[in-house]
Amino acid sequence: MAEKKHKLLEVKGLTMDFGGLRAVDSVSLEVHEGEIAALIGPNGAGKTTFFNCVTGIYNPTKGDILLHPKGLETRRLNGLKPNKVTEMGLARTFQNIRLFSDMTVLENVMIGRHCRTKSGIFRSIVRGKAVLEEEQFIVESSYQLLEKVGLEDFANEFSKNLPYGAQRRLEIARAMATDPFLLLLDEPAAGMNPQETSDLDQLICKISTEEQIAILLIEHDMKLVMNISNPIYVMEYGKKIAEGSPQEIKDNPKVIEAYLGEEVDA
Amino acid sequence: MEYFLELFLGGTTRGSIYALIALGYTMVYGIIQLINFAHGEIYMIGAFVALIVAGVCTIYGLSGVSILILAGVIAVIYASAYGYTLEKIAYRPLRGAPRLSPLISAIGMSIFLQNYVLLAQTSDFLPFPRLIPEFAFMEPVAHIIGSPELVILVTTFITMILLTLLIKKTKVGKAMRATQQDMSMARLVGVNVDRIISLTFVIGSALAAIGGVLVASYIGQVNFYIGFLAGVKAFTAAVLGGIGSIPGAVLGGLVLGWAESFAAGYISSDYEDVFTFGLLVLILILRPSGILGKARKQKV
Amino acid sequence: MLQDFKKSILVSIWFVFLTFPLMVVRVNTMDQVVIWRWMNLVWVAIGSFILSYLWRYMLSRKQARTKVAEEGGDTRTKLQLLLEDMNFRYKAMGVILVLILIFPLVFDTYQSTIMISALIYVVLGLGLNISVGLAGLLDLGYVAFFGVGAYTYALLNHHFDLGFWITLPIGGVLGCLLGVVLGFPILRLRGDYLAIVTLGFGMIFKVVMENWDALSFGPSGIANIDRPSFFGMDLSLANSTIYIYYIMIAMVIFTILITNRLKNSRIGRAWIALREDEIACVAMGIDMAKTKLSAYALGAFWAGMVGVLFASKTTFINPASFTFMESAIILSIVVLGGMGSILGVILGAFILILLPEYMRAFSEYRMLAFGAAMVLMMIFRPQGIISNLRQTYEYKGTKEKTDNG
Amino acid sequence: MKKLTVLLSTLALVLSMAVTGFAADTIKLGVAGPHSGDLAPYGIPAMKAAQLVVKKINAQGGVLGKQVELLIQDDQCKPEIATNTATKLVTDGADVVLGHICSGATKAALGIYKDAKIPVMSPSATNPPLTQSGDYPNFFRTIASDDMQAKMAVDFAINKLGVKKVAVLHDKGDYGKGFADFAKKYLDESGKVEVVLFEGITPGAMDYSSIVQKVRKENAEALIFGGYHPEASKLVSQMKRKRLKTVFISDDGVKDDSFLKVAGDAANGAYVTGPRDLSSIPLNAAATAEFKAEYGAEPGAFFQEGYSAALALLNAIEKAGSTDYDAVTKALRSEYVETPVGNIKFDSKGDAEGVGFSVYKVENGAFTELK
Repeated sequence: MAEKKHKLLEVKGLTMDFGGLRAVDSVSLEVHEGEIAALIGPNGAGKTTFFNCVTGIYNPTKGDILLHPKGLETRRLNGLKPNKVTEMGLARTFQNIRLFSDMTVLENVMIGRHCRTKSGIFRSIVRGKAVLEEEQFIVESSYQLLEKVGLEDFANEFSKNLPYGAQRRLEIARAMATDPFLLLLDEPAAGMNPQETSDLDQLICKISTEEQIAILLIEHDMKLVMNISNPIYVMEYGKKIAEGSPQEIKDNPKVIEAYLGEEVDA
Repeated sequence: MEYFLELFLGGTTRGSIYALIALGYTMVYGIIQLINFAHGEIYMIGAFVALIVAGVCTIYGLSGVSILILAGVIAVIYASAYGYTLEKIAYRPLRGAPRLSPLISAIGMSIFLQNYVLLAQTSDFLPFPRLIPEFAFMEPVAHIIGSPELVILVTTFITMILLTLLIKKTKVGKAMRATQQDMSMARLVGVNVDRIISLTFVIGSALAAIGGVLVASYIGQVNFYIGFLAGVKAFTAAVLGGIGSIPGAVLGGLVLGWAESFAAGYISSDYEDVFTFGLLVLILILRPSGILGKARKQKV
Repeated sequence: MLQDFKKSILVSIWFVFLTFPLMVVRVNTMDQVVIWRWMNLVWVAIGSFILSYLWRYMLSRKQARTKVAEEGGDTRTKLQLLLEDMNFRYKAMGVILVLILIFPLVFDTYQSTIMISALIYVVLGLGLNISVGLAGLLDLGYVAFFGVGAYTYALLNHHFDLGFWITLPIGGVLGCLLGVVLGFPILRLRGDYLAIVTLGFGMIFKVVMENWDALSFGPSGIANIDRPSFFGMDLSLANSTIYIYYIMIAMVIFTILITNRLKNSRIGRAWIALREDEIACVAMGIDMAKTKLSAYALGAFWAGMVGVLFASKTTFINPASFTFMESAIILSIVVLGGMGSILGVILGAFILILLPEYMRAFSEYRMLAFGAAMVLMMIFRPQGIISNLRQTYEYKGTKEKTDNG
Repeated sequence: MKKLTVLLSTLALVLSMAVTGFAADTIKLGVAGPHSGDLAPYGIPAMKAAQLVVKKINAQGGVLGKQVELLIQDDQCKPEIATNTATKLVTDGADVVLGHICSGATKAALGIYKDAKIPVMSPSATNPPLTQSGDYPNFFRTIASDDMQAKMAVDFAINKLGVKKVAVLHDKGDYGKGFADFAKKYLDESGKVEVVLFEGITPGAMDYSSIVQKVRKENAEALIFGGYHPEASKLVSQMKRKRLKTVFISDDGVKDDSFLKVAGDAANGAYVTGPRDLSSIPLNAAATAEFKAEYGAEPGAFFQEGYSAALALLNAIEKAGSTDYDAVTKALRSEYVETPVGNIKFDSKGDAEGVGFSVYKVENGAFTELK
């Protein structure tokens, strides 16, 4: 890590209990501008729960989630509804794909534009010039996003008819449509073949550099993680056990133990 | 004090019937997350079949308790058969469909079954023979609790114990619990999930039929529409207690029975159904998982 | 072949067993008579045998269709392709509009009355379509909003002599308000809980109207409600019917126009997204509470409006008109027509309301057929008679970078 | 496209002419009531009565030398459908209408007949405001109204039974609550009786044990119930179960054989009001005999009233010498007619003079009229 960049997301001592079960145990983590950070760990380590806390789906038991948008004041995300979190500029994808399956690919992305547009009920009924222009803007900008992830040819297909890898990319495009400055990707490469994974690899890098969006990803595919991310955080049994550059992580005995103790494909 | 006791026992009787029907809702919901809207109709069909059997038997000269048992057994068999068929026709083809589909199918089935009985039989109320004998030993307290109420309470109690044993102690019960917790996992370890689902419908329907026969012989009349309101109330009971939870259904049924009984007794029966649904809304707002239900962690 | 035959025989035997007590035996315990209707058994046997063949055939067709869809093929029917053809649509609309406009001039008052009933259900169906079809919020107590509209007009007319035209928007707004008020506590409920609670609300409405004499005149209802006046003139029955007919046509067109615009707007997309996946929907920055409430309230709005018209048409209302069965009929209109599809709902309303009216002889079987149709539709054609027409978008598709800041 | 439009509209025109019809010179008697659905048992007997009357009169040469034609329409007892059927009858040119059966449906339909100037006579709509409000000058009925029934039940309870504490219950329905409201009013007015309980019960509820216990707690000596027989039989059975000695008094909706069958023993000792027993009137017996000859069964509810209404309407046309509205209504109000419910004419409000109620007691599984 060279110079100190602007800190975008700061999580301090995040703890989440479900009944008696402590799924996440005082985990702290930071994401800076321009970074592709990764959160890794064996199955059931609490990574997705961590994501759900950050994005407002769960309200954490303890800890602080602070968002520092550039040029705006810091906001504490604890207890905010998911849509508020998204409005603040933090978008996400899901581990088990959650697309709107009976909508077309384009429409899926258009939904992402919802929180950045504002036509209300009455204006939609009257359908004045401003509304029509906004509609057209939604369509155009959504289509451009499809071009970016390489799905423009499928724009009018139903999203449920897309191949698996394309569905994952569509989720990313949809999340980007909300104009985030930080993107949380939950296992974007799960279920992909090596070719698709390497395409994804490039896509993530492109988003990071070209769009100036910082990325925090959960991933099992170690090759992908080691290739593109820095820093890397490792979780096990709800606790953070290591953090650092890919090299540091590779050499960390705790990490090796955690992974060897669990499964080999990691 | 006596008045309180009267209302309490009246509420318990009514509540235990709700509980019997609510068990069917809760078991089905626990396994396939479906409100089986047609469950109330199964209860009605149970009562109707019992009425027909009892009627035929009386005319051909059988007597008393033997009819009750015969009618009860045949009603249970038929209700189970209807429950089984219902699942096969209306719900199985819709597994994996969007959530609204099986629900609408269930509402359709409920309307269909009501009108099927209406057309095949009659819209009139039919007299149900009073099969439950009046016990002499109950006479001193008959104004507080009569023999039929006693029979209802005892039968319900025994049924519930049997059900608990079935679920807790047998292999089938274990498979049912496994399926309830995680259907795909249960399938992996070799549970025939389709069969377990069918079985759940069969058991639920049998319980509803027992309820139907008890109520019919207590109240003395049956028509095609009795299932609708009973079904809605029992579902409310299941939600109150925590849907998916078996002790919850029993508790929910009793709570609802008491609530209705005391509301009618101490306040007014003008707004009886308003109390019931008010209670439901209140519970759903304050404690969406019900009294005994566990909050299901939504998988994201 | 033999396999199928065996299966059907088994199905047939099973149904004979199943329907035996209810279809065959009819007992009269008082007069000590049992009537055995053995012929019914034969019909059941033959019927279920044939139906089981049909059932398998339909299932295999459905599977074939899903397979085509999975392979990315086009599963749209010819009818649907025709309907998506804009040219055809305009022509067809023109013809239909002319037919509709001359209808009351050609047919007698009775025919117009029936048509008004059907049109009332068209509006109800379109209203419910917003919450059920688009937003996926199953509402089983929709009739309560209809009742609110009807009572609004009846009471305002009775006490303050307010006219139809003033009350029309009031009815809509009150329906809408009730939608919001009822909507609040149930926002957090999931689909099936919502269904049972709304069912409860529908029943509560009826019970309150029956008991709150001071407000609603109880079960005896309110009579002598004024028909809509025509620029201050009272019309004869025949003329008034024609007048109401045209009001109703205007209302239907108005409803279609607005629901169509809403459906294809930012709000409409949010509703559909909500129906498809709640969690993904909020993660996309959509305010779930606001979206749900707006769908629920807008659906209620139409019911309230058309309730006013209903009261002015029948001139008498009592709580008995607002039962669960009414909600179920409106729901079946939406389901049969095609959830989310405006054209489908209109067609559904005409079929379900006009068919029984012209086939009075079979009216006993009406509800039976409704129930069966709801089940069969869900299994074989969940998209309804006419599935939702897809909107097409135009885009330039430049590869150049835009500043979407 | 244009051709198609022209073709269709021509077709529509032809059809509509066929519907409105080639008006033959007949007297048209409309009959409306529930002929399908669960309330059909209340509507079909009156319809059959009209058929029998018309058949007989036509055989005797008709009315004013014209044959009488029946126009039968089903309203399922629903107000919204009743307006449709009324419109249908009006457009089909009915001269007079026998119907409707249910009070709600009648109220909804009456406005339409009023505008079209058609006299309407119901054999069964007992709701008091139908005649007493004065809103419907075209309405007549061959049955007494609910308030008379309630008055009779109350008088009976006070004078014959001598009770001091009365509970009043109803089924929250149009008919039942109307009856209960009047009963309470008359009880209060009498000053001799305390109404200890006034409540609605929910039809279709699983049981009424709480309300029965409440009746016991209030020490009511009599229970006056407004409603129909299914709830009534549930109430009396549960009262018997709970060993209540409270006397059960109810209305015409309970005076039905089903009440006796379903309630069984528990019905014994109950009192109900109902139209006076008219079997001693010769015409009444004759009508019953006619029905039995034609259909081989006992006539059902409102048969005699329906028969009377049909006779009264056709007689008025005959006496008026035309189907003119004013002449016919005048004839109805001035000319006595011999019917199965007695020798009747109608008062200025439309109620038949000379029909009334009696109190019946259930004894040994049968209704016995108390003189």
